[in-house]
Amino acid sequence: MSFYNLSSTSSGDLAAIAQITRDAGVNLDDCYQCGKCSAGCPLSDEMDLYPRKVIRMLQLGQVSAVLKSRAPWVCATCMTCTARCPQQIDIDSLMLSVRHAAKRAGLRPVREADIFDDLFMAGVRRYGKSNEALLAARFNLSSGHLFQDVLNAPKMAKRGMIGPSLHKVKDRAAMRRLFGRALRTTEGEKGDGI
Amino acid sequence: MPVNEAPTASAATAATAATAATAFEPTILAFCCHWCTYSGADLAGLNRMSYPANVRVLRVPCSGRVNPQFVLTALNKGCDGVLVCGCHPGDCHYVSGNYFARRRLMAFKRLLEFTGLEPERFQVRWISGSEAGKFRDTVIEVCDQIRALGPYRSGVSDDVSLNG
Amino acid sequence: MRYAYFPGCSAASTGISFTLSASYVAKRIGLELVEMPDWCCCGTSAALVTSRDLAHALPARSLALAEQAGLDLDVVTPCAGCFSSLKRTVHYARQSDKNRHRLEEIIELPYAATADVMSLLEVMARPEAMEPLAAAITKSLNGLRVASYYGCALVRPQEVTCFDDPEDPQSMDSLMELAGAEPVRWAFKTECCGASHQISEPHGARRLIARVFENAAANGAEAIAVACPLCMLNLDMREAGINESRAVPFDIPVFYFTELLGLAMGGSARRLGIDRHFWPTGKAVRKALAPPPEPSPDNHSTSELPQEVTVA
Amino acid sequence: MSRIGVFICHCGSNIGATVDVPKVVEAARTLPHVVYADDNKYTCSDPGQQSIRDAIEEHDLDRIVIASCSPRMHELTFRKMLHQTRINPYLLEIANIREQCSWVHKDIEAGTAKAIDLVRMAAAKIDRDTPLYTTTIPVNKRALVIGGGIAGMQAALDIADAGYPVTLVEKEPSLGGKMVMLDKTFPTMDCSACICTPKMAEVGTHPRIEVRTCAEVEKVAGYVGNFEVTIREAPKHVDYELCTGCGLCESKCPTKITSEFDQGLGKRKAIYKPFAQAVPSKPTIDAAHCRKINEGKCGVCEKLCPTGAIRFDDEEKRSTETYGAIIVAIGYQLIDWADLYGEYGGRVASPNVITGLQFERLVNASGPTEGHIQRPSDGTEPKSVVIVKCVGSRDPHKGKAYCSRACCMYGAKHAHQYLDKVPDGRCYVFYMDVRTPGKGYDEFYMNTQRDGAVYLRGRVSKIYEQGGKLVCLGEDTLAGATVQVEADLVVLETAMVPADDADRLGSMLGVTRDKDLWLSEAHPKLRPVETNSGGVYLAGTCQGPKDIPDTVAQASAAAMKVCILFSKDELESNAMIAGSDVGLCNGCGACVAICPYQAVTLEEVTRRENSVMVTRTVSNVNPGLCQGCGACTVACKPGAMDLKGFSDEQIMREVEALCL
Amino acid sequence: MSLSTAEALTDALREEARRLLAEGTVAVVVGWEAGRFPNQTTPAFISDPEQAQRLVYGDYCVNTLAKYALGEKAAGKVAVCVRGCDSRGINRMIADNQLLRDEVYLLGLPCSGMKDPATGSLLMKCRTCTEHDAVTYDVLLGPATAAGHDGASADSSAGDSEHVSDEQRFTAVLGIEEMAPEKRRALFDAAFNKCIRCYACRKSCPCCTCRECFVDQLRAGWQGKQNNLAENRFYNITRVFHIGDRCIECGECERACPMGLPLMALNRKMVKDLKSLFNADDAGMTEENSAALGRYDLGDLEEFM
Repeated sequence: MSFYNLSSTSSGDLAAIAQITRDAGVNLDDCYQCGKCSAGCPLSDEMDLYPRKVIRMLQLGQVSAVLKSRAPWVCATCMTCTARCPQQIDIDSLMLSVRHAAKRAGLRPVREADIFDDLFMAGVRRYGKSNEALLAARFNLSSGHLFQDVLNAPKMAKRGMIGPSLHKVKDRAAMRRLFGRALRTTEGEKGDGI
Repeated sequence: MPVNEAPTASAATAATAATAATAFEPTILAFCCHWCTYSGADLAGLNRMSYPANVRVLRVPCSGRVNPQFVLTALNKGCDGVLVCGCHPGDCHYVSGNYFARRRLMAFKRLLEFTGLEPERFQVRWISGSEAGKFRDTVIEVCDQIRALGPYRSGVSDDVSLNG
Repeated sequence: MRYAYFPGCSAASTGISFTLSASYVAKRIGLELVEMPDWCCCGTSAALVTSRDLAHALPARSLALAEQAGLDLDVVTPCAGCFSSLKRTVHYARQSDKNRHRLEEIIELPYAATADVMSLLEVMARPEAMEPLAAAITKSLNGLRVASYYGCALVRPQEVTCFDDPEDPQSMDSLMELAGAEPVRWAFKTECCGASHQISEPHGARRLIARVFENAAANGAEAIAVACPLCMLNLDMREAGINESRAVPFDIPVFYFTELLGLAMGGSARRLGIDRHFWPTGKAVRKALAPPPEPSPDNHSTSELPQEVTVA
Repeated sequence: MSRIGVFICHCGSNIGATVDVPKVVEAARTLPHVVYADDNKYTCSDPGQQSIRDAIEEHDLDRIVIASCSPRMHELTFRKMLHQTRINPYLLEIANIREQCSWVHKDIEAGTAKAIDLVRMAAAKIDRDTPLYTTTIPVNKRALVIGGGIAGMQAALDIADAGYPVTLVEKEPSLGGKMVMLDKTFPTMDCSACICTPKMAEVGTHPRIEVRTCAEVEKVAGYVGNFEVTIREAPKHVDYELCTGCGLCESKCPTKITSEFDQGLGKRKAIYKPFAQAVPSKPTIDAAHCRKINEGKCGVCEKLCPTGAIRFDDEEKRSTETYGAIIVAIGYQLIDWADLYGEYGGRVASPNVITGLQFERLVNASGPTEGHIQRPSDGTEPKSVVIVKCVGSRDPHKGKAYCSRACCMYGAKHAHQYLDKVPDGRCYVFYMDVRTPGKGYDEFYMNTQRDGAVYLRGRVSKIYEQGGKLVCLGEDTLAGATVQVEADLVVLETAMVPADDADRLGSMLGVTRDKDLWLSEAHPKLRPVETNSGGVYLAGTCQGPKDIPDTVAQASAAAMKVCILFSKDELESNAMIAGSDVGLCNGCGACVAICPYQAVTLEEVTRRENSVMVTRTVSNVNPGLCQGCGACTVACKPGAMDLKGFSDEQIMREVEALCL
Repeated sequence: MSLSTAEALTDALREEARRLLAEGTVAVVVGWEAGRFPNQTTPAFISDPEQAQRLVYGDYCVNTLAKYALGEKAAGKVAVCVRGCDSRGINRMIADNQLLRDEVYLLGLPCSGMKDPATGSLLMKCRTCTEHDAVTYDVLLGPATAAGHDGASADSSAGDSEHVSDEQRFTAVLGIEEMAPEKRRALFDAAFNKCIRCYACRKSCPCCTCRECFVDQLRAGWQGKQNNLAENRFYNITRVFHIGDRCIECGECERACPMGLPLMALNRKMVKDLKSLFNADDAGMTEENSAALGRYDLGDLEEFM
């Protein structure tokens, strides 16, 4: 069972929570813990903290536990929680912001998810388009899941689903510059809304 | 063009005039809603609370009755600060008077400050009939603020160069 | 009907059947799709989890290039994932000039956010497309029981997508009805199939596929129709795998809604790309294209008792 | 030239201790138009008042200032005193030198100076005071009650028992409202019909109550004591003078229609009484579904009626009558959950997802299943029931932000009733919080748990049909686990929302609506049944969600207010009201929009201006409606609108006097 | 606008005015006619169809005509030449119950901003105009967009064919808001000191429709008649408060002011605040009265506590 000494919540914790909520555009006080988000979440079984509990822990100031949680990395951003939330809390956005915060803190509780997304973006950065077969192959190499979905590959090739060449944009340099600028812009100078 | 002096703030009585020589004591007018703040001020009396004598309460039926022109007049005639007090939004005895007052006075206050009035000189507060302590605290706070600002001089241009 | 076309990365690969069938249908209903110049990947959820700026900038680049080329048309994309990314970007850019300028700075292009973004499904379900569709449909799909599956991205969040009901959407159902299929009432139209997680989080994500098939089967679906290449690949390719652990296997082929429309227009399975599916489609296609049975006299009669009238 | 008298009170030592009263008297004597000033030990005492009356005579005073305690204390006392003199009672100003001076300032010098300022302000103001007069408004001692549910019936009975005639308007064909649809009432579980139908009969036969069913209020004009109300009665197609209520017509009518009273779970005929104990106990024809009226065929009822009471050509009737007071008791309706909750199946939900009110009909012995709890889809007895609370309540996203107040008890009652009738059944209640403030309420809830109801804290996220069951997905936040229940029947305890008519009636009667369109009371604590419109009162759930005991209490309270009003032959209007200067008014209408009492209207006047007759539109204040807030005076840019007793000029004078 | 456009519009205007008067549709036409000096125009009131050729339209029709309609309506139906500002003024007067829509016949004219006859440069009030073309009219003379959105861009003289953003519209206000309070006080004290209380501002304002202005009323303490700083401040601030939630931003007050007071900065301060605080509509866009101080919202911002 968990024990939280709420008095030991530091101002740093509170600041971190404030940044996450500001970034996500949500107000934690809106949540009255009805659990509709978690009940509707298709992946809640895979989560160590339900979406509801992510919010509850943040309400209680327990940010470090939240940053270590698998939940935001397991979240498929299907937005069912947000669509059904009686208090209109953008839970989807909150999960995203927690994940960003965790990544900034050097945490990646679900290694595979991180590898996958990084590889995906690396491919896009390089070619401007995503090449699924290449991505799957790279992922298997990087994650150690060497044979995942391998059986499907020849079937895909046979069906014309894996092209003989990579597709890419014309102005590949522009893509690299775009990535550079997008990732350079710092937190705190977010635009309006999300 | 010569500036005609309007009556400047003169202390209300001989007694305050005497103190005015040594230290500035502001004259502050408070428009108070009969149903809330005026009762709150009465309650402050019942509880024998103490606050500066600079404030004069002018009873109105509702904060919605306070015409911005009253505020301008008060400042022109020699008040150093004006306070408007009404019921908390939602509690208006007349349903909606303070909602109208809120809009009017928000816009009016911004207009006054736009033309250079110090924000402290015109303030609006919601004080209920039970908030005697809040009434006292407000009077003390506003008094201190305006005492620090010094007298309001409606008829004299401040000597600040436009180019400076 | 003329739109700028954002094919998405899967159009020429995993989503090839969608491309084939969509262009087959589009041609027959006078829907002209002009491919956007040098478009790039929309970034999908991978960009979103990396950086919000990146997730907005990638679609913005493609949209801005189209503006620059004078392509003054609303944008249509077949892929629900691309739709979601593009639509979110337009929404963000229109929220404030500040947002728009921020994007312009990242993509180094002016972007006015004038064009709207729509999914291919939305475009086809509009009255101006439904009319030529009705005219082009020559065969009835014979009451094939089709469960329309919309997934997450087309309908959520509704403030952004501005499309159909997030819990019980109807557009694809009405297209299926138009094609002579029988739309199945079921409860998992917009439940997530977990497509984006099948590689990184296979254990949990497989269960999501099973849930969708399960409810479709429980409601008597003979086929599932989809409007997204990711949903398609996910359901179609993994049905066999899901069945491995089941006593009673599912046998529900998955189709792009455009494939079923194409069939109803007389297109061949090969032409529409149906022969490229993983799960066999033969049974469903045969049912859909069988000659209609003679209408039996009792089948649809709603003869009332002569004495009693019942009004709902 | 006014002649002002100033009277300074010592209030024993209450004022005298910190204010130098003689000095104030001295200062008062120097003020303009003050012809007399004196002090008094206790001004409010009989000798004190007598000395004022004497001074008025002796010094020919025409207005007075009293410097004493707060006007909230003794303004009325002194006004009453002036009634006994020749001075108009409104030619009185009070300078509050006790509560707002002597009691709060320790320093005698500062206190005295302030007291002098306050007296000077009062004297400056009174110089501009004018005599004010109240007017009298006749009171028409007939009450109109809108809505024939338990609230309307209770109010009508109370007023009628007090001896005043009442008209009760009900839009349905029978009295009874929602309460008569209920099976049992919590927490005592007495049969709802058993306590409701006697009231209906009493109302129906009361000599001073006129019941109009199938009727609606179409138009309201006038004001307190004098409302002109137009009532529209839909055609019943049955002559109630002739009809004996034998029921032959109903039993032979061939057309079956879904019963509104049974909440869609049962059937009724086209000529029908909504339920057996209906009052009036006579049928009406539902013109929308009658074959004779629509197709010209049938006419069975007409052929069979032994008294010849059927009137297919019956027409709508309108009448306009005068009432002195109106009680609004139009009740509530349930939120249309199917429109809002697609995740519970929405418009295409299983028939086995029902509302609490439908459950009431299912469990009611005179309901469509004769009290056997059965699934609407197949008539089988559900072995597993899920009750979902807060459907549409406490849900600002899809429904309403407020708590509907009755559903916690209502839900507990349903769980109890189900477990009572299906002892081997299982019952799960999804709740957000359990709110049971009321006599015997929490005990009832705890007993329901002992009955075996499983309470799960969480909101249900999805309800769908699979394998003949209703799969409910929720989280039990207490266990911290998502849960799934496969139910045979789901009961949604849906939110109460205002009746369709609330907005229309509210605007017609000048009663404000809150953001959810509930009708607003005049004060949330102290005037719970009054409204901003004089003579219009609220009873029951039209004011907000509440249960039966609260509804009945409020109805009796509203009736009491009407009786108080009717105990007088005439009403005295407020003297300190707004008035518009026709000469200055440019008819812009800004005041009309501002007035919360609809007291200001625009009207045309023809008058001589610059020696020509002109017709202009100007504003006019109804003295019966104006409450004297003065908000209109500020909205009036031309300065035409002014408030008597707190006029622009009076206030300006006070301001000036302060700054002298 | 180009000379040929102006001539074409003038011809169309004269013809329409002549027809309306000759057919008896209207009793009087309010427009502009040439003044005594080059490029100068003055408001014209034509009731004889033969006189219709006196009317002119061009770059120098500086007067906003809305208020003039009010004085003429006693004679019968009044035809008024309207651009954006004139038409919004008419709408405003309708909203204030001062005019019925039936009492006027509106001749819509395109506008690309008017010029100062003395300098030839675009009038200050036209540089921040958001609505060039008439928002309501009975007949439109000339192309609707001549000033507006694409048609005029070919015409180099139209400096304001671009849409005016709120930032541009409120430039003066924003500039003053950024000043230190003492500076603002000094700025406005200097301005109020200059005021000669000629009331040209009120005369030209389509929102000033009181029968007797508060400054003219004999009411104790209401408003001093002295011409000094304190009383001038009282007048000018009260004037803004009286019209601020209805101001159609025609800029006539500022143009009419002989002493060059920054009256539009004051008006726009209130317009801007009401817009940002209460989401107030731009005044005079419709005949509806939606003045922000005449209504309230339960959810209004709470800052007084």
